[in-house]
Amino acid sequence: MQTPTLFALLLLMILVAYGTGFSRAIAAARSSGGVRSLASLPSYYGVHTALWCGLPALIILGFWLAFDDAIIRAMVMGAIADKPESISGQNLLYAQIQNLAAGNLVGEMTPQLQAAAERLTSLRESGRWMQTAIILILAVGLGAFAMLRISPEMRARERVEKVLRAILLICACAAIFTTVGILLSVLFESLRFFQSVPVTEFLFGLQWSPQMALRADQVGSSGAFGAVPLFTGTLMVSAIAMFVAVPVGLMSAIYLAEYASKRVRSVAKPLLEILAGVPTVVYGFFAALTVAPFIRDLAQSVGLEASSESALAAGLVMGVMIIPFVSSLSDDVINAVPQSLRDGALGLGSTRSETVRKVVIPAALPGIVGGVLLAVSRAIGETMIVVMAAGLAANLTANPLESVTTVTVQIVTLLVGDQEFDSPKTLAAFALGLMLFISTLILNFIALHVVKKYREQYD
Amino acid sequence: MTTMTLNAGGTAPAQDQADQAAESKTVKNREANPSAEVNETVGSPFCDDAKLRMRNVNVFYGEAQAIHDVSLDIGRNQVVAMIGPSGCGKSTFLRCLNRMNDTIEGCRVEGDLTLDGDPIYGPKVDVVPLRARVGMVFQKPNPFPKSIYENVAYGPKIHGIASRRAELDEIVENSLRRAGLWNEVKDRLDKPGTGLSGGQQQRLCIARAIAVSPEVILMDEPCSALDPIATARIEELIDELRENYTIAIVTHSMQQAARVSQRTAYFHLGKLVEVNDTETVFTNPEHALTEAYITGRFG
Amino acid sequence: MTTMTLNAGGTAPAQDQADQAAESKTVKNREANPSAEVNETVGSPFCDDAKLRMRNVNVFYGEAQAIHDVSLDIGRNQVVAMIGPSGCGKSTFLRCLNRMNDTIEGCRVEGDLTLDGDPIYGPKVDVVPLRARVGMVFQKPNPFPKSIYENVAYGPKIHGIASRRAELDEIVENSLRRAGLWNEVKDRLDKPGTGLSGGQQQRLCIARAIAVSPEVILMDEPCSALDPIATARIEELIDELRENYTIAIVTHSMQQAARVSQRTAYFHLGKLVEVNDTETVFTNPEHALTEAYITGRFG
Amino acid sequence: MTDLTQTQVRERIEARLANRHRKEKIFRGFGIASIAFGVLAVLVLFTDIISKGSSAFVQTDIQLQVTYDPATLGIETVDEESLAWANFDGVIRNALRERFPDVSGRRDKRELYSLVSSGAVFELRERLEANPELLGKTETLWFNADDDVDTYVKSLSDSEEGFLGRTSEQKAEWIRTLYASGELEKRFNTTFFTNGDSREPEQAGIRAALMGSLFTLLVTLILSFPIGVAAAIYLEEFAPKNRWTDLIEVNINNLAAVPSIVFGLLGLAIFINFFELPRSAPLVGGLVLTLMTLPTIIISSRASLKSVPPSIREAAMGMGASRMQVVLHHVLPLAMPGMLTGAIIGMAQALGETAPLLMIGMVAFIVDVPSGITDPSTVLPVQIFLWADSPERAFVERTSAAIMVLLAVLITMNTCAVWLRKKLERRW
Amino acid sequence: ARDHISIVGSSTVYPFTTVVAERFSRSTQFKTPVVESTGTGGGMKLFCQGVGESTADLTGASRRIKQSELEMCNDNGVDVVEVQIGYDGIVLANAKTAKPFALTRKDIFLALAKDVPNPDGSESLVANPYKTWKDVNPTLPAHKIEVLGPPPTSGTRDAFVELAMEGGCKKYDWIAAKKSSDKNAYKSICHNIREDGAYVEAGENDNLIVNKLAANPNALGIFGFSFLDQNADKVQGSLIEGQEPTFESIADNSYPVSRPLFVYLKKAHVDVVPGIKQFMAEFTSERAWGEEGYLADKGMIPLPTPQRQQVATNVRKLNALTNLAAK
Ligand SMILES: Nc1ncnc2c1ncn2[C@@H]1O[C@H](COP(=O)(O)OP(=O)(O)OP(=O)(O)O)[C@@H](O)[C@H]1O
Ligand SMILES: Nc1ncnc2c1ncn2[C@@H]1O[C@H](COP(=O)(O)OP(=O)(O)OP(=O)(O)O)[C@@H](O)[C@H]1O
Ligand SMILES: [Mg+2]
Ligand SMILES: [Mg+2]
Ligand SMILES: O=P([O-])([O-])[O-]
Repeated sequence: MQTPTLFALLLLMILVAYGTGFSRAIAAARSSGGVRSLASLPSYYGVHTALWCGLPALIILGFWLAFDDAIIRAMVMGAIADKPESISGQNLLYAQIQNLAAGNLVGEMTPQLQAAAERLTSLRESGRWMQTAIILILAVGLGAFAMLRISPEMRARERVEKVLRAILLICACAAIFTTVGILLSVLFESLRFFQSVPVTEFLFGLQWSPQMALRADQVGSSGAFGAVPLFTGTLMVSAIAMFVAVPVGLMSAIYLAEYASKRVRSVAKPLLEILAGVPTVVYGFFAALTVAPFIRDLAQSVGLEASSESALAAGLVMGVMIIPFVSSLSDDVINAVPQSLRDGALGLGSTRSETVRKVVIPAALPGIVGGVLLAVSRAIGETMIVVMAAGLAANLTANPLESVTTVTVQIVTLLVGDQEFDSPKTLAAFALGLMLFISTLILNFIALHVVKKYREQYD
Repeated sequence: MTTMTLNAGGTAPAQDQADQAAESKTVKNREANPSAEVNETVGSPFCDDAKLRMRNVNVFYGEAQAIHDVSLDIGRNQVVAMIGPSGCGKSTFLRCLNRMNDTIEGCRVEGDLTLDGDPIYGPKVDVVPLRARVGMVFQKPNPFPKSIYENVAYGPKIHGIASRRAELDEIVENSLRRAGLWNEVKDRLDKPGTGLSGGQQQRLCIARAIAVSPEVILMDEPCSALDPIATARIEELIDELRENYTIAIVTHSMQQAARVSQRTAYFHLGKLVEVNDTETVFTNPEHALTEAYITGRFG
Repeated sequence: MTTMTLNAGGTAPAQDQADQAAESKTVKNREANPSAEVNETVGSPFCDDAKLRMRNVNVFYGEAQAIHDVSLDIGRNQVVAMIGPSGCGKSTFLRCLNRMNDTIEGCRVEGDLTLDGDPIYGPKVDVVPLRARVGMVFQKPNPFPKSIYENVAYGPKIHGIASRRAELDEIVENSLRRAGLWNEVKDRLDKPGTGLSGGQQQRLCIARAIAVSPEVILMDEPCSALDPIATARIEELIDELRENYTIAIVTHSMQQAARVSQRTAYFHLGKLVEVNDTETVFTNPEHALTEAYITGRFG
Repeated sequence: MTDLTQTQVRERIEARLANRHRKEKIFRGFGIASIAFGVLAVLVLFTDIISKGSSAFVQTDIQLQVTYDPATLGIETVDEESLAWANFDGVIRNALRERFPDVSGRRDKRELYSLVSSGAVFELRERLEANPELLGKTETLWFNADDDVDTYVKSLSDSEEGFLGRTSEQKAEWIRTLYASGELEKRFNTTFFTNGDSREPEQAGIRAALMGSLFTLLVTLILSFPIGVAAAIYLEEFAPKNRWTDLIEVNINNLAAVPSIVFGLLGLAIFINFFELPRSAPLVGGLVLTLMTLPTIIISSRASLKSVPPSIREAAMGMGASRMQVVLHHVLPLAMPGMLTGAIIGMAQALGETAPLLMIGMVAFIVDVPSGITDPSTVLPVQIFLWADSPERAFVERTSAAIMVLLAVLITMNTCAVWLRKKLERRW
Repeated sequence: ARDHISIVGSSTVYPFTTVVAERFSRSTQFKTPVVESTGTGGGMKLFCQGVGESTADLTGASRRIKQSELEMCNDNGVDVVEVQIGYDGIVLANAKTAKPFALTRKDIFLALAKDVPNPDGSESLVANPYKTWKDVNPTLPAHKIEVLGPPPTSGTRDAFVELAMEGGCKKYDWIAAKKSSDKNAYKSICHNIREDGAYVEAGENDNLIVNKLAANPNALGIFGFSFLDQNADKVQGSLIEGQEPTFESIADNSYPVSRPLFVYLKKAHVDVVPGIKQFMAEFTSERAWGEEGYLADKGMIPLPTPQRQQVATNVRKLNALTNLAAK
């Protein structure tokens, strides 16, 4: 049976298991004095049975799908007498066999290949049969097992909830695993980078110019890897963006939640949310071709020196992009503040704005901070707008009219540009990633403590 | 329900009768409903030196009408008690007086209401000074999720009543003392007001309301969570306040109404049945419904 | 404050005295504090056929101790009233009995508590059936933001009490009737429970609690927002329930305590001062503090 | 109060009133201005995109009288093998030469042939393959014109001159002739919606990228929303509150700040190199985007879980509901609007992301429309990115048109979520 | 098993491989190759990872493979067949609204190098003092020097540096002399681009540069010839050494700044992935890469005819590249 069909069948069986578990529980209850005599609701018995029926089968199916190719491959290759020594040679041979089995004739055909391809086909066939059989037997068997064990004393709810909780825990761990994965994927390259560039130079160096030799014969420039200008650039662009996004976003949220009529709110909020989904290329073009020249001309008209790419242009446009992060999330949490608190403040004669500023916002602070943090994060992570509107030159400057670059931009250009995987130039991307990770971690710790300190729990 | 007129006991729909019979076993005679239709308020709803003047007030929650054509005056430096069975519209009526009903979606208020002759409702009315003049203690205590100090200092701060910190401290202490809470919280002024016990929260809300010295204070069951002594403290406070302030108080305790108020208004199913001197109401009620209520025959 | 032991009136710190003097003008003699130290509960805290058994209970909110070494039994099919000044720890104590204190951050409970001999606290105790057995009506009415029907039906649904819709309808109607709310809400069962008046919400919460027929019902001032008739309805309900259930009720109304309870416990500043037959407590209190409280001399 | 009389208080309140009202007005004004600013930004972006992209929805077609001449084609019968090397180019060329008989010279002929899209040949082949009886017959057909022709024709309506670009004056003359005689016509550009990518602008379509985006988003949505909500619930409702939970919280917030390309690196390492999933597949793209959007969803879900008042949890717990029931029955419904907001924003981000996809091979030229989550495919933003980087002038309008398609997807997606959110929202 | 060809590599070669891929798939029964644009280096990394269906079959490069990359390939068992497919011209252009520039490579060097020979004529270096083009060469306009170009991570920039800058740099005999004596110094003089704002690193989106130029008549931009070809209404190419960048001048090598483009083929895959041979045959057919082929239409400058023939034979024979010197 094909996997999707099997999957659908399994789903069906899970449903059936639920139904039988449910009705068996009811039956058991009837013999022992009503539903109340059950330790849990009948539906929990249903879910319990369904879990027994579906969960192990699904897990096994998952493992099967993950490993069956490797096993079949080992079996096919094992049967070939004179296979190449090297892994890559074997890879190729197997690819060829696969293609043969799929009916794509490439290269010359030997009887040996022919036999292997046939073996592959038959193994796959029988594998599928086995898979179907095992999964179905497992599902039916365990489902029946669980069903037979249904008794009024069984605490089905607790069992189900334990499983649910375990699933929740696993989901929560996804974030941890991601972090570990990210750390692992940048750590080793970073260490290699720090072997050629001293940490101190990286951390405190004021010049960033990754013009490392690209070719063995191109000894030319040596490159400078001082990350300070990148971090100041990141800081400046993000700060400008937040300067736009936080007031605009927060005020929009407040207006939507506290002042606007329902109709205005139901139109304006989704409209603002679109801003988060406009592709960054669009913002980039807009920033580079409309905003940046405008700023330059404006600055020049008041006698300021301004370049055509400026941190200001990128920051402003980026700020527009992240408005919804602040506005929508804040709007939700502001809306969730109980009306009784507003009543309390209004009843004392506060104006609406005072109510909002002094009572509602403090009560909604954790959520608002969450939104702002997300917005900052997005600002730090954005590349396209900066590349297009602020340039790529790492200037150590405090002047927003000059062009700057950010850490993320450098990471991206280093990773997608012409690279060599041993040269510090490319490795620098990983070091930057690590540094960024650590610095945002520190910032987040600070944010957490600030929020904890100011958190006002209502009710 | 709100549109139903009260009939003489015998004509109430049979179903209702059955219901109420089921609900009540010990309270006998509740269906021996005094034969009375509430068409007009009996007693003396009006007075000469009225601080608050309400005429033909109707309040609707969406479709449902919660207050039916109520007219009432509240005199200067008077304490008016509002009594009536649960759900009869006391809170709703009270909330009209400082326009707190504005915050409830779908709530609509009709009628003429004036404070010192100035209209309360109206496009040009500024609710901010109105609410500063007409303070309110809500039925459910709703302290801000701030420190106890901040809770009380909130009003004076936003209105700029205290110019210096010391003044503010004084107001806070004074208000808490008058609400009979100072001793219990003086060591934990910086702790959240939400961490107080139910009765403490209620007194905190009273302290918060009097901290801005409003001219009129609306109290919605201010002593419901208080022990007798604390209740006495609040009643004493009300007495004290009456010298300068006008007070409307909702209470379920007839005794309390009798103790603190000069006039008593009896509400029933959204209608103002009777208003009279407290004395009169409790000793010699004019309306049969009032009598039934105060003698405990009708809920 | 919580660690302070009560001294004879004269030795109270001067500042306190001054404060209280300021707070109280009418309630005289409040500082004529009965000379008594609360070291041990007087009266008869224990009983033979105890449904709930509490021994040496201490409760802390963070650093502050709210309950000091309280031991008490609540007998089967008994109504125990808990009285005491606001903030003395009644709610806190009540919430220990079905572990609702678990939900408060920083709240720590010590001591032995058992229900029918089974421990209430303990690593292996499942709070879910515990709370199904020990129902609670909170001090502040907290209906779910769902329809009135859903509010009452929720408990029976999750406990599988009703298997069919008709059964559920019946339970809902019955509970609402018993709480004296049916007539007022029968036409709006699908409207949100949060749109009810204060007293209606309170009755809704009572109806919600009795809908699951718990063995023990903890009621924290269940009648605080109710008019006398509704109160009578609830008291009647309590009487009715007592036949099968065990009830602990917190109240500020001495009269109510006297009316509904068999035993009365008097709390003071986190300590259980006296427990006795209700009769005895109100006619012949053993402890000076109790006497002072019920005669209205001490808050 | 002892020393402040009521009148004094009244005076002080009055004194500040005007000021406070001014502040209130200003505050409100800021609110309106903020919203206006945001909405204006949306409108500006929209008008900009629409004004640039709407012209891509029409396409210049050219009418030719083609003869399926076996001699020109070099085939006798219509079968797969002969079609493979049949000279359809010749057929088109003949048709053009017949239309303009006096064109001679290599260069001019080349110019002439370039009037028709190079895709015409394949259309012709498909047509003959489907109708073998046409062999030897003549018929009049419409073909896509070349992109240069298209650009020129479209620019004619803007100005007298028109934008010649690479078009020679002579070719422009032919185009004008054909246009005047109705043999050149602007028609609705169906190609754009039915084709995959192509290097010939007139043949390029959005279908493959659109399907790719839908598959990718499907994977992302199916994984990230439940996982994100589940993680948030665990952390907010079940996890013990201690330093570890703090660490996890910080850690999740931090993940939101990880540059998206790093997620690409991670995806490459885990899904492609370790699990050996195929490159360029929506499955892997969806997984990577899931990792990327998870923090957004978790953070917003936690924020909205936090904002559910504790009294509701208490009430349910007091009824004997288990923690899980409290969450599922009471907390989750109340927190759902906020969670949906997180999903809206997270998915919007996922829909517009390119950088991480580069690492897993989705920044690619893909012609065939994917039919499943393991087929090679690209996504809308990548298509936009690639077209924006193409030299051909005609891709400029297609870039904007693709952006319009992306926005349409975004708006459709949001509308569903917003509708749901509105249904679930309530204030208590 | 993978049944489509997988191509990675340079974004510069991408437009050309994709056309071929498309034509190839439409005229044969094979599936359309999947062409990723990963940059030359990134492509090399993927390409040289090893053999097997999870690795790429071909990679495009806008420069020749490096020795180190070739070694990596060989270490992983990858035999590489080199296919030079044509040239790409790199142009310096400005807005059509401004006057065209006529530059020499020396001007370019002086305007853009980090350190330049001392203007007083002594054989020493000074930090680039030139602010306007007029400072560099009195015949040029007095505009501020502002050149938008690719970042150091780009292959285009490398080529530009090597061909234009170094070309100008070599004009100074004393610097040229260093090439044999002190190669490092020579390279660092000739290859380092100034970082004081005159050279603006503008990313790799050439369309953006074109548009920025149109908005800023004083600026010059560096990008590939095909973009000039397509945007003739907006920008014009500067003359370098008197040569206008046109198809013909680049093809006959009279325009000095052009670089070779390559495709590298994984020999071992030829018999494994269907269609590779046919694809390469299409690529090296006259209708594709010939002088009038469709690649030329797309802006690729074809190789001279003899070289084309040679490369085509090489491809057919699948001669693996073993060492780079043999060019
Ligand atoms: N969440 C909390 N955090 C800190 N302290 C608390 C908290 N809840 C109650 N307290 C304190 O514990 C003491 C006992 O409170 P409790 O609520 O038990 O009083 P109570 O007897 O119910 O009073 P009332 O009659 O006013 O409801 C009070 O001093 C109160 O301020
Ligand atoms: N927000 C609301 N939406 C709809 N109906 C409401 C709302 N608030 C109150 N009501 C209804 O209006 C009527 C009057 O309510 P109100 O709160 O004024 O009663 P009350 O007299 O204060 O009662 P209680 O003594 O119980 O507080 C009741 O029937 C109540 O159910
Ligand atoms: Mg009320
Ligand atoms: Mg309490
Ligand atoms: O993508 P490139 O390597 O050609 O710059």
